Amino acid sequence: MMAWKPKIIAFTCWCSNSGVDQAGFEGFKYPSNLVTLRVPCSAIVNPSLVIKAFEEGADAVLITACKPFELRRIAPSRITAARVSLLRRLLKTVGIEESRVRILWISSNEGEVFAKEVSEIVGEIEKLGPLDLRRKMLEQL
Amino acid sequence: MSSSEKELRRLARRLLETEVVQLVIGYEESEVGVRPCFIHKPQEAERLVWNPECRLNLARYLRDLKDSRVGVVMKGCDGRALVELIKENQVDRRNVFIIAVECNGVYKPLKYGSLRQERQISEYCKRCEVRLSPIRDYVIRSDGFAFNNASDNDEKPLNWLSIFRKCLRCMACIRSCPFCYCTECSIEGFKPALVHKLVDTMELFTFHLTRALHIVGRCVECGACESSCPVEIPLTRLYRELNQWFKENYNYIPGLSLEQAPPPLVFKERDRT
Amino acid sequence: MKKITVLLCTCGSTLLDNIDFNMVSRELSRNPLVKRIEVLDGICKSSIIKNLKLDAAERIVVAACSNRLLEAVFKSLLSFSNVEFVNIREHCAWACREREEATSKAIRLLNGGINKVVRSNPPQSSDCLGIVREAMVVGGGIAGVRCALDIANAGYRVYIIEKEPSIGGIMAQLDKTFPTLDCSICIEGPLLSEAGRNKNIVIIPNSEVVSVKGRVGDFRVLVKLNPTYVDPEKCNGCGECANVCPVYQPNKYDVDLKPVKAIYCPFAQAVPLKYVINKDHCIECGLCMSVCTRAAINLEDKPKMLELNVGAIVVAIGSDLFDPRHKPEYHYGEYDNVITNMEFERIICASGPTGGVLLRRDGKPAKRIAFIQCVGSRESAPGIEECSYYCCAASMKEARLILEHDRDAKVFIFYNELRAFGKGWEDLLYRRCLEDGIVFIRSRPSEIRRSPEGNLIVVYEDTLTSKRGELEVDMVILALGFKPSNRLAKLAAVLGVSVDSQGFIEETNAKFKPLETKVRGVYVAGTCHGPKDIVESAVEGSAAAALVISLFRGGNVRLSEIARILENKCAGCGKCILACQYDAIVREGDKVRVLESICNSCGACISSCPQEAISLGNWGIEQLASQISGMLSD
Amino acid sequence: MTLLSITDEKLRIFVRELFSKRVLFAPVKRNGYFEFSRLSNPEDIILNYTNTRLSPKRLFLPQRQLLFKYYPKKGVTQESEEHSNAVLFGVRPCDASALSVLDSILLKLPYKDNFYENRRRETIVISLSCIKPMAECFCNVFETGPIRGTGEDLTLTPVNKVFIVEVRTPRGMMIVEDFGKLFTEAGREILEEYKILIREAVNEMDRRLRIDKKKLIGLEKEIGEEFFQLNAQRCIECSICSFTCPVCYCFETEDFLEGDHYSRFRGWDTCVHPLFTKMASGLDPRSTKADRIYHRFCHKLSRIPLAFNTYGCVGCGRCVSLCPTGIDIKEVLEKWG
Repeated sequence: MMAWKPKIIAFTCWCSNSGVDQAGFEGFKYPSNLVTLRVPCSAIVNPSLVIKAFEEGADAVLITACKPFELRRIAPSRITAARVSLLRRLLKTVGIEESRVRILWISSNEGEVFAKEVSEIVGEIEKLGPLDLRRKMLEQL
Repeated sequence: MSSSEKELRRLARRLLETEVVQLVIGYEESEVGVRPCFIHKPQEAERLVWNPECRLNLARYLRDLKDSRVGVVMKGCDGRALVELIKENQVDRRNVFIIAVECNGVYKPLKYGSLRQERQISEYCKRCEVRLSPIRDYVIRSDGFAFNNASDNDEKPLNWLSIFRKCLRCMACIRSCPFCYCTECSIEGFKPALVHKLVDTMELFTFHLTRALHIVGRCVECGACESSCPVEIPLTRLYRELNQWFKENYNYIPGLSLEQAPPPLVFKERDRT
Repeated sequence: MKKITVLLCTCGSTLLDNIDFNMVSRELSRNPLVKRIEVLDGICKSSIIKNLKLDAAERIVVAACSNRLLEAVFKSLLSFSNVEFVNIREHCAWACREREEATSKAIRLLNGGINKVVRSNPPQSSDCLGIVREAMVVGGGIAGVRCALDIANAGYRVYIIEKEPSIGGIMAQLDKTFPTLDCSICIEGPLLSEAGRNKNIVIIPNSEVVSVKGRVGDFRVLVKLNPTYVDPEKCNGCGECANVCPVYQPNKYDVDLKPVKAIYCPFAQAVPLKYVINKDHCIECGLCMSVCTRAAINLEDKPKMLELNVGAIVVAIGSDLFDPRHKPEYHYGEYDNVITNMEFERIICASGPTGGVLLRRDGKPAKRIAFIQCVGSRESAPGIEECSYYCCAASMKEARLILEHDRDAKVFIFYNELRAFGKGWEDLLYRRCLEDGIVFIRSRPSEIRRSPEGNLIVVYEDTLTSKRGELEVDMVILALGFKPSNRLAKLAAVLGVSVDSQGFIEETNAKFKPLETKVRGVYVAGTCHGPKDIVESAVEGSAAAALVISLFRGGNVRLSEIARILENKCAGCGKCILACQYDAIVREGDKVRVLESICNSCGACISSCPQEAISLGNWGIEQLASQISGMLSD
Repeated sequence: MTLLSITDEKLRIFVRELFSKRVLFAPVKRNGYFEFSRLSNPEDIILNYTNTRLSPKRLFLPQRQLLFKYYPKKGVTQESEEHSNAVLFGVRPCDASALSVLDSILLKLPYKDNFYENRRRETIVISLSCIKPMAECFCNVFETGPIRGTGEDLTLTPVNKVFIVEVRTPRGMMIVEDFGKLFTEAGREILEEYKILIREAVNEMDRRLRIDKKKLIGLEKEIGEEFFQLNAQRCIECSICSFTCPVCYCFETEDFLEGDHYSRFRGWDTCVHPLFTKMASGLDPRSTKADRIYHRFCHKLSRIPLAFNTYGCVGCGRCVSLCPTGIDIKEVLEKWG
């Protein structure tokens, strides 16, 4: 039997998507169980989509975004940060480990940072084990 | 008949006679228990009652009656819901005459086939601290009933995921909620993006969590969803958790004042990590 | 039935080692929606795409390198069909250690792409909006005039909205310009008349912008024309009226130093060269009417409104100078011989009130003159924090002008830091000042006192030697900083653009979008953008013109990626208004409206709407949820 | 037909025997409510229950059911569900009658519902009489209780520590013969008590509500009646009434692409949902809440009787009790019956 590997979805905003490009371009390797989904800005990520990803079988969801504390005035990723915080609280309430939702501040030149952080995150999720939502849902009361 | 009930009927009658309002929404007694009623004629005001069975949040009906002047019987939570609805541009304050009745909590509904037959105050009422609507045009003090409001704090953590599985997705929580006024509910399955029309167990997870996210920061924990639910999912407890998060981060409690604008959901310095 | 074509690129066979393309094709062909799978060797070769014979209505998934590279290759396809790019090179082949890993990751990425493209909506032709190819420049100073001329010379009509009777701005009032000390109006005058002559330029003097509606490419601007009581169509600038006018009034152009008649022309080189009446001083005697052969004068003139329809707006209304009355220690307005540098420019000017001789108010010539720098700049209230940009150079220029007029004069400059950074400033200004014996004292004087003889005593502490001193001079000239005017705040509000902490108009990005404002189609130039000198203002004017021209040349404005409200769905709850960081959503009735010129397409609104009543291209829940389920399917 | 009896202890043995031979669905207690559940332990069974909150209809018409799969290359495949012999034990007469109502509708040719039929054929229904009916019930109106319903194979009535067993169908007879030694012929004393019990229960029900149900056919003409407008004001369009109703059978189908094939599923839907009758053109023949409420009552009480010669309501009272806004079908019965 094949060893279990976590499935992770990463929503990457336009800028951090270039960061992910750079990681590949410079040959930084990271675990393959993370797939990237490009969005124009992290603020477009509806929290429901993160929930949907868990429902569809993701073991963790990662959002990479521009650093809101770096931009001068306007940064929609400030919204993302707040939403992730809310989502984590919601997941904790319903009994899912909050560390399954992550936010990573990645600039478009931080390919190496991305590869390193992702490897770490995958390791942590592997330690947590599968989310196995279906089993938890069907569990008797 | 309690004196508050008497006062309520007198007031409703006067409001309709003097044409201050065209309609009074309140509660009436029926064979199947207390239910909402719509009074158009002064002489019908005698039907109105006020007791701990007056459960459903009447603010829910106001958004459908945008253009008429309506008198409405409101508990503390109903009034709070109305405050948020006014802020969200759904109800015109000038069109509503708020008959604020002091509320000491409502009973849990006794539902079909329930094993428990003694009356019990609802869980969410035990946690409630607002007994009188924050906005009001007339106040009726309660006299008849009062009960021990000591809350039992030993709330065990729930196994939410298996609780969600019980859900029939009948939409009663959504339809009874004052804040679910979307013209097209995104989790109704009519346009299946998040959940499909046919109920799938896994999608119940998305259904309930999405709903929770949609009403966080607005939910006034009136319990309309919970008491309507045919399978008694304690939804108010879930929403309360999120409201708690909202309060911790933005110091905002929904429905307490018309002046305080709802805060935008944005980054705080300490969310850096 | 939606059928999908999948194009897999082996990147010149280099990816064959990383990804098992046979396996990928086999997996994808199981999907009944996939009609055609092509494994290609380098999709970026234009011949390959041509030979594919793709149908315009087809849905295409391209699996190759980064979308940043691919979008350029697929430019022609992007416009009419549904294309989804999947990055199997940087995100997959190059990032995975094992071939099997990369293969299964590629399949997952592709399944996501296929699922998304199934749900995508092709771009609509209605997403393109036309542009009115006419521009409006608010403000006729050097920045505005330069900008208007550049746009007009590219062949587009430009309206200059000027609040004064003539264009020209501050530069028209200056005597000489630094660092070359050439005559200011002699350079600007021809430019102004060129603007007046240009058939593409419409100068609308004595006017102001009242309201702006619309979006990039189609602004509706309401302009108020203030009455001048002289019909500009009829006036030929003969000046007979001013000759007979019995009333004198101070002239704003001469900083109120030299009187003109109540019916006047602000200066000789004014454009347009038309007379106007200042109703504050006019006694309505009617003498002017009686001499005007063209019956141009109408004392009953009323304000008029004018509506303009333009595609782009350049804000170049300039700034005010700091009011030195806010610094009581310098006693401006109280001591006659404390004057501003603008007053100095008029006094030293040959056409000025004293004919170019530097005289004190009491008629004595000024021999010992002190300049005080940074008045109203580089400090917090009452001035602004920014450097005035120009006043070091201006005061050195003025010091040299004094010496040119009078070799015996003695000039002192009280400075904080001497900033001679511009082209030729070091050589033509600073070094020559030192050679001419101008004394530089590093100090911000604390007070000006008056001696019994009527001279001025500057009290200061030299911050190089830490010695206190008092200097007796005949005249003190205050080098004023810029301060954003109230008009600027009002105009910014009308346009919907934002202002920075100092009150100047804020640019979108200080580095690479320095002249674009929050509102698309509204640009900024000149000192209303921040303190600067003539050169810099002219540069910004030209640069803003280039932006306008490229907007006009670029064809239509594409709005396909802008948030749109679905009006039959919107319940008006206002959650999107709270979420929008750009203030691009406003309430309108019981619904909301997106200000298309302001929207930045971030999508914060669509994810805050509880019922998907806002759409943004193909980034809706429907598409993304579908993509997610594709990515996670086994 | 002779009545049999079975003692309490022997009934327990009967249940255990059934459990060992068949899939047994029976009422159990869970979180303060009763529900029908596939037993994993025969001792969990509760025989003195009131009624389950959710009707047993879900065992025959699941909330989501696969109809067929379509492979673009192979064509349609209908995977027949495996149904082992099942017993629905202890269902109340009203819910058992609901099954016979569904039989008349769903098994009527030419539009027979195979999925329902398969499940129904494989399931033996043993009912348990209501000797203490709940306050919301009105089964007497449709003669679906309280002692015997119309859809069961065996009816058990508790009388004094024994159960009177009435065999209702040949299939019921088969069961009794299989377990012959557990059943004895009912004694005369017990039968007397049984008769009294029946009379009392029926009288008790008749005191509550007694109408002439033939007149309900007239509901067909009452569209637009003010009564429905008044109730519509109150209605919040949840679908608790239809989802908990043992008779409501309306459904919706939806197709899914699953890997290399499409699957068509069927699941519950309800006429009180505002989008139920909305068509793609935007036209909605039942566009107001009053239309929909009227339709639900009229369908149950007038149209089903006209078309299928049975009533679409069995008087279990679930909709009456669970409705959050107190809409009461009994008011309709009183007004038009």
